[in-house]
Amino acid sequence: MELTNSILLAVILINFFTLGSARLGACVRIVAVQGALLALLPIMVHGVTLHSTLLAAGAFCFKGVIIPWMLLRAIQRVRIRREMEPIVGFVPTLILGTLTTAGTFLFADFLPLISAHHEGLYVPTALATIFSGFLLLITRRKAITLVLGYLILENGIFIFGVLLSEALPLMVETGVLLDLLVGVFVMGIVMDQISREFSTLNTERLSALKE
Amino acid sequence: MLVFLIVFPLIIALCSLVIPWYQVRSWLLPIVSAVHLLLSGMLVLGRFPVTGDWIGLDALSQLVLVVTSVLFFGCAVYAVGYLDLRRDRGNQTMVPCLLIFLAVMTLAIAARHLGLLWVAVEATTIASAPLIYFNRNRLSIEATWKYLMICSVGIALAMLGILFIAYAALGGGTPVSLQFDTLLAQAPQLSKPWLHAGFVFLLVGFGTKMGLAPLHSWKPDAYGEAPGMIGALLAGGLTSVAFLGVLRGVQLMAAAGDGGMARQALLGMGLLSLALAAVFMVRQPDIKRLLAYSSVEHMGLLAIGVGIGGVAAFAAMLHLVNNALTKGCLFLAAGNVQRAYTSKNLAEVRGAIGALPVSGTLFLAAFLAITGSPPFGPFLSEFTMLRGIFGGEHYVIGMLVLVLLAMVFIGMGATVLTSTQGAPSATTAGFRDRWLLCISPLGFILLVLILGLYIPEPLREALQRAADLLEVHP
Amino acid sequence: MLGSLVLHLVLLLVFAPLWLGIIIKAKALFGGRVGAPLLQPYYDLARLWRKGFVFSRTTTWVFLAGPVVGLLVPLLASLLIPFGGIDAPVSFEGDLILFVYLFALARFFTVASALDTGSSFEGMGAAREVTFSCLAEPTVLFALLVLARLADGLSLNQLFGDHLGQAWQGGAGASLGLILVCLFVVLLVENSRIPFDDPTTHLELTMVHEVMALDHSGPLLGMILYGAALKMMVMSALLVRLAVPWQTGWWLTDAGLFLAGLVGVSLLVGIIESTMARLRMPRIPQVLIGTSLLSIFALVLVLR
Amino acid sequence: MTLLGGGLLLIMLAGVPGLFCRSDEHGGERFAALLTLVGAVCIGAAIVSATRGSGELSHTFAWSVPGASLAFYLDPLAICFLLPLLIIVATGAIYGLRYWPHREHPANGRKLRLFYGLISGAMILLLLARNGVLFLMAWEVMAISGYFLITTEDHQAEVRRAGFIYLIATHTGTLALFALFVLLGPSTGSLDFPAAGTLAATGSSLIFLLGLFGFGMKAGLMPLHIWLPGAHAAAPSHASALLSGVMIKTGIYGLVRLTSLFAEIPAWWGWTVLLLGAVSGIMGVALALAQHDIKRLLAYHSVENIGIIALGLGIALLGRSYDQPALIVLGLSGCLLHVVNHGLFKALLFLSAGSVIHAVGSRQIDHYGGLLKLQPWTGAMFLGGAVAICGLPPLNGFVSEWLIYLGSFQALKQPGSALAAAVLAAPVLALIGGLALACFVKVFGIAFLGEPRTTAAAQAHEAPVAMLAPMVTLLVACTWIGLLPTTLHTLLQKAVGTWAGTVVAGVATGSVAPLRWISLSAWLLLLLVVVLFAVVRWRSRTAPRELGTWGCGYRFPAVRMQYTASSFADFLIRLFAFGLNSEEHGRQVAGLFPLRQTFSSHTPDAVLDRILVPAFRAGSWLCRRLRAWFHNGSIARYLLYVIVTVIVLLTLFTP
Repeated sequence: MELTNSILLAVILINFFTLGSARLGACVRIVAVQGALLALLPIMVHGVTLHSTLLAAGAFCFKGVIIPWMLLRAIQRVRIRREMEPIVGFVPTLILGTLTTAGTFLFADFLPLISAHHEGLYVPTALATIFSGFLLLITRRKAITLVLGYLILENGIFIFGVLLSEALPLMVETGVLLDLLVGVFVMGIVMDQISREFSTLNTERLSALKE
Repeated sequence: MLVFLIVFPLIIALCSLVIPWYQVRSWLLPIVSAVHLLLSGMLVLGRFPVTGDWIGLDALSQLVLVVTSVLFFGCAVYAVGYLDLRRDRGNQTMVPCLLIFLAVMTLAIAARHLGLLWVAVEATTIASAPLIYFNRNRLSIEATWKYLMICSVGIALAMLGILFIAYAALGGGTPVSLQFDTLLAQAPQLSKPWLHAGFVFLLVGFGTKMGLAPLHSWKPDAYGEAPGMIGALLAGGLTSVAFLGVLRGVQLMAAAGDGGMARQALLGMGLLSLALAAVFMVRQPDIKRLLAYSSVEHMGLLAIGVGIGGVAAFAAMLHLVNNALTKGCLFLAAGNVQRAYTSKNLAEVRGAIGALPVSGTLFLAAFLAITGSPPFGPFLSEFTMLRGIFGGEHYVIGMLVLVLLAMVFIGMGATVLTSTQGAPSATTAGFRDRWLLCISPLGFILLVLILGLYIPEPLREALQRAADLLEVHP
Repeated sequence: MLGSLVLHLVLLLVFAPLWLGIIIKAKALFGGRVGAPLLQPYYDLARLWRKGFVFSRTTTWVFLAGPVVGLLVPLLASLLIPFGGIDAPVSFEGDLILFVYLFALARFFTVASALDTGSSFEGMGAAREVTFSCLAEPTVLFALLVLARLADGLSLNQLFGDHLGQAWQGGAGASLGLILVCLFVVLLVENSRIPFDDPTTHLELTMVHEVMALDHSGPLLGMILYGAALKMMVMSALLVRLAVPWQTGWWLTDAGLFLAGLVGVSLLVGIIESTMARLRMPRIPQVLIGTSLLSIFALVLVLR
Repeated sequence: MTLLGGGLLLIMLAGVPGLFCRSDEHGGERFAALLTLVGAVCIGAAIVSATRGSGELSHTFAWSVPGASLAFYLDPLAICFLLPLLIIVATGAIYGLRYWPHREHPANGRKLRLFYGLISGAMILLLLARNGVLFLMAWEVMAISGYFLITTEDHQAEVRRAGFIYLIATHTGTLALFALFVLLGPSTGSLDFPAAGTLAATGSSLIFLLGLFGFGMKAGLMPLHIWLPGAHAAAPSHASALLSGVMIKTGIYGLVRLTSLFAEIPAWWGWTVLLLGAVSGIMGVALALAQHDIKRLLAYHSVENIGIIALGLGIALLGRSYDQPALIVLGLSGCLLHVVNHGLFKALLFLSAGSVIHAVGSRQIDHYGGLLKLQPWTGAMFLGGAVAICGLPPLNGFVSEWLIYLGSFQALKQPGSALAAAVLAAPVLALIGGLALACFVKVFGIAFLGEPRTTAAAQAHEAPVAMLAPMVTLLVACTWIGLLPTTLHTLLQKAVGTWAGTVVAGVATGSVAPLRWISLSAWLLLLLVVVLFAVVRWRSRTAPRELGTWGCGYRFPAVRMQYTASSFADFLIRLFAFGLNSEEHGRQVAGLFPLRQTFSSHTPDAVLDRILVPAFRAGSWLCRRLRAWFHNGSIARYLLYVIVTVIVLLTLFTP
């Protein structure tokens, strides 16, 4: 349990890192690390079973390797600038991140956990990660950082999903991962198209459609 | 049978990738959708009763299935004419994507398992993204990007909601299953806080897809940039499917004895949608963005109907049908108008009836229909909904709805009438009304007209059964 | 009934021009002149009737309709009102409205025939005429309401019945006094007398009623003058009945009393014409609105 | 019933065959007119057979729409509205053959005839309907067809604007009626109208207010009249005749029908209607006086006449509140008869105005002049209409106003009670009458008398027979009611009975209002006038006509020196300056020898142009700012909305 909680705390720290970092490449890599860390969770929670191993392996592949690799490739290919280009500055984002994280810890107390999960920080971590993903989504300009935010959001959901992975059929889990992959994949294609149409992946430029 | 209904379009979609002939590929659409319509008609009429752990049809999904199928059939017929005009863009992406879209929509409608439902809805997002991007220009890619981003985030939240519900089962000490019937059966034992939070996430998730304000922000962009028929499918079909997802949540809450809370949430969001749509329609110079806001408005009405319950829920079911068909007509006619003027902005679009007698008239008629003018169908559903609202003694809400409807009428009327009436401005030579592009909207508006004058008994019963499903009392 | 009809018509048709003569005579006396003979209006009418017609190119048949209707309307209206103690030959519930609207009909055609000439002066007179009568009409109605409140029925005969005698002595005296004043003002306005209009002026810009008849000549002018005299007598008859609501029961004395009353009204008009100056045009509406307010006050008094 | 239904369908679908004719041919215009005529005759026959029998006709068919049934019911109240409708629809259809011939208007002729038929049919259906849903459907079909009639010439921006204002107004009214009918019926089951005099008045204030708004909007009661002037001016004349003569009366019908359903009537209903009637009457006619456009002027007179009708209705309502049968009988008879009368003479006026517009090509009164010589028949018809609308004997307008006057006088018999205040309707009516007279003398005098002011007016031609015959028919109908009002006596009596139930059983219209005397006086007046006129005419047959009008010393009188419509009304308008706010441009003339000067005055509508348009403009500016702020194009912002929604919902719905 101690180990699990330290992993979860590491996840939260990674959240803060992404919120505060100005380097795009670093962010992608650290998110990959976060994905890899999360891949450990199923085994930590449910022990080494076929189900949890498969889940861990899948998560590791997708979250830790394939998607970050795609993102890095995209960064290199389209030769975009390596900064995060925040709408809201880093310090305010960090403060907001701290506040929401604290808020999720408070909120999580309202949700009664079953006895097996009492010790863990699963729910607050999951929520904090989701909100960090959201924060990234609403405070950064670049299209690629949006994908990154989405990835963190999905990571948060994954943390929560782990709690249930035993109770739920494997098929749904696979579906989640697949959807994530396909989603990011389609986003990748679109980003590719965007980079052909526009010169950068800055979403600020993608605001011609407005009233 | 139901499996066939889902798999068959998928197979044809694969086939269409290898068929080399352009026209044949186009014609696959109406053929497949005709078969789909026929089969779903047979399914619904009860020749092949379907229940199952993973997929099945209850009254609600039967309704949505038929509506979606009819809408898709109309759009498929239209698509043949449309794709013929757009040989420059080709149909290699359009046809398979449309067929996949049909398949996954059917899957989402038929899903009896929340996980499966979620997967299917996410798949609809992905299948429709290339459709919105059909025009391949800067604006359409921006629209696609926004659509994809916002809907993906929304749907991720829906995932979280489903997980919460599963955890609620875990917390309630019952065996965890996301199979819907099982969930309903054990609803009273679910852990309340988790269930409530789950419902909120589900509502936000599917509500984003459905386009309830303030989650609707992708709609004007996506509907505005997609071709007319895609707009029709999204506004009439996909929103209904997403609404079905929301209704599943409401069913679950009602079964757990917390229907009131779910209703209040829906009512609040419905009113907000109606209000924001009414505000945003004022002086809207873009006819397709206008239609998008109209879609928001009607999603709001559906939510209000279900939120009030009783007669209003019945009316909401009827409105679902009417809204889908009328939106079909509106978007297809608007698509024709846009093609004729190569613009969808009021600055250029004037006097559409003069330039396109059939499409222009259809656009105007559908406008009257969608704003609830008798003798079209939406009048009946809106009127019945008002009966429900006033009958439940929600006088303030009733008056508010009426005021907002008036505002919507003014806002929408200003744009639609300016675009259709008067002397036509210069149009691109060569585009005239052609029957393949007019027959579907004409069919839709006739259906809506018939629904306004005559509601067949089987339909009434089906609507009633669907509404009753929302009223589960443990 | 037939007898009273004949009596009414005879009284009206024979005596109507006389009152104009009396007014002219009174003004002459006040001005220190001998003045025209009392019967001068009769001579004028006879002379005009014998003349030929002359029309402007612009006119149409409407030009004739004005004098025709203007002559007939007072004649018909006279049948609805009592002449002093002599009951009206035609009387029914609600005839008071008919009475008012008959005069409106006359006004319509008089004004139309003025406009028929295309002359801007006659247009000016027409515009003033309709304006002033618009404002006078509510006053008349308020007065009738006061009377109707005091009477049992809604016919002029009942409104101007002998109950007015008690009413003067009873609580309604103040109201009756007020409406008497109001109706007198209306009489002056409607019959184009000083201070509202000057029938003898020769400056077209300041005239109201006379200017409308500028292009009428010969028999048509005669009809207009005669019609005006009839109208004057009909309206004076109401005033007389209102002021002196007593009757003897024998028709001859009643008729005498009535005629004496009319002489009184004519003299009063003559005196006013001799002693007052003409009001400025913009003042006239103010006076009329003032009388309306007075009559409202009278109504409030009786409704109280 | 077969006759009724058949006639209804014939009229409703009269314009449909034309759709299948080529647009460059006749467009099926004669066929449409024929169908309309046959339909009108059928319905007329059905009415006659119904009145011969019990006087009522009732059929109900099931209808598979929630709350709806095909409940038809023909009663005397409906007949009062149907009679003028049929006459106007039929005459208008014939008039349209030459006024709007297809070969001159190939672009919009078919549309006009289609919606002319639809609106007529819908109005008939509306009058027969006894079910909320059926009523609303007919109502809205009528309203929307009306919109298309108004926008017949939709290539003109002004017409589109008028049409849009109409559409907004009518739809807003319809929405109020939605609520009205919802509240009127049970929340489930059929929405058939309850039987007359059965609803309790307690808690029905909202219903009445909704009805007043919805129906008043259609009728054009004063603050709600905003759509009316523009709309009636924009439509082709025979369509205006239909709109003004019949369509706005459906609003009155709605109010009359609605109030008939209640067992007792709170007094404030009657006072409200009375007050609105007075405001509409006076302001309507004052605004009419200030108009230069003949059709706008006629349209404002519709507002005025609706005011008179509302005065009658108000008196009848007060009669019911205070339990005074005489007030009920007189007020409602006057109201209903004025509905008939106004329909007839307003249609007559619109048709003859149409004939003038057709001949001169302008709607500005100041462009006319001297038309009576060029259009003797049209002029005579207009004169007839003018006399009727001013409520002058011997025509029909007098009879109905007379009934309303008597009704208000009846209130005098209740000293000490608040009811006595209802007598104020009489002076109000008198003021309205005086102003209306001024207004119509102005129109008739300026347009038809004097000299032509423009070359177009000098070259005007008389209308063809197909246009004159309908006008003559209408004038005959007006004269008929004026001379023989007793023929409508039974119908009015029965209609009042349907409205007020047994309260009025003992009071016959004839006993409180001797219509026979009115008839006699009218005959006498007409006879004497005709005789004297003939004499004078005969004596003056050889009179010289060479000279012009005396110019009062001016050496070269010119046609432009004639009094114009504006100058004629100027004096009166100044008196109403507080309510009209006329705008004047170019008043000052400087110096002894001024250069060329222009002067124009314009009277905007008190409610529409002064209040509503600025309010709407500000509202729409606000809405657009809000939209631009909300949809600023940034995806981050959109996602922010999502997360805010989540947070709000979570805080609201989880403990």
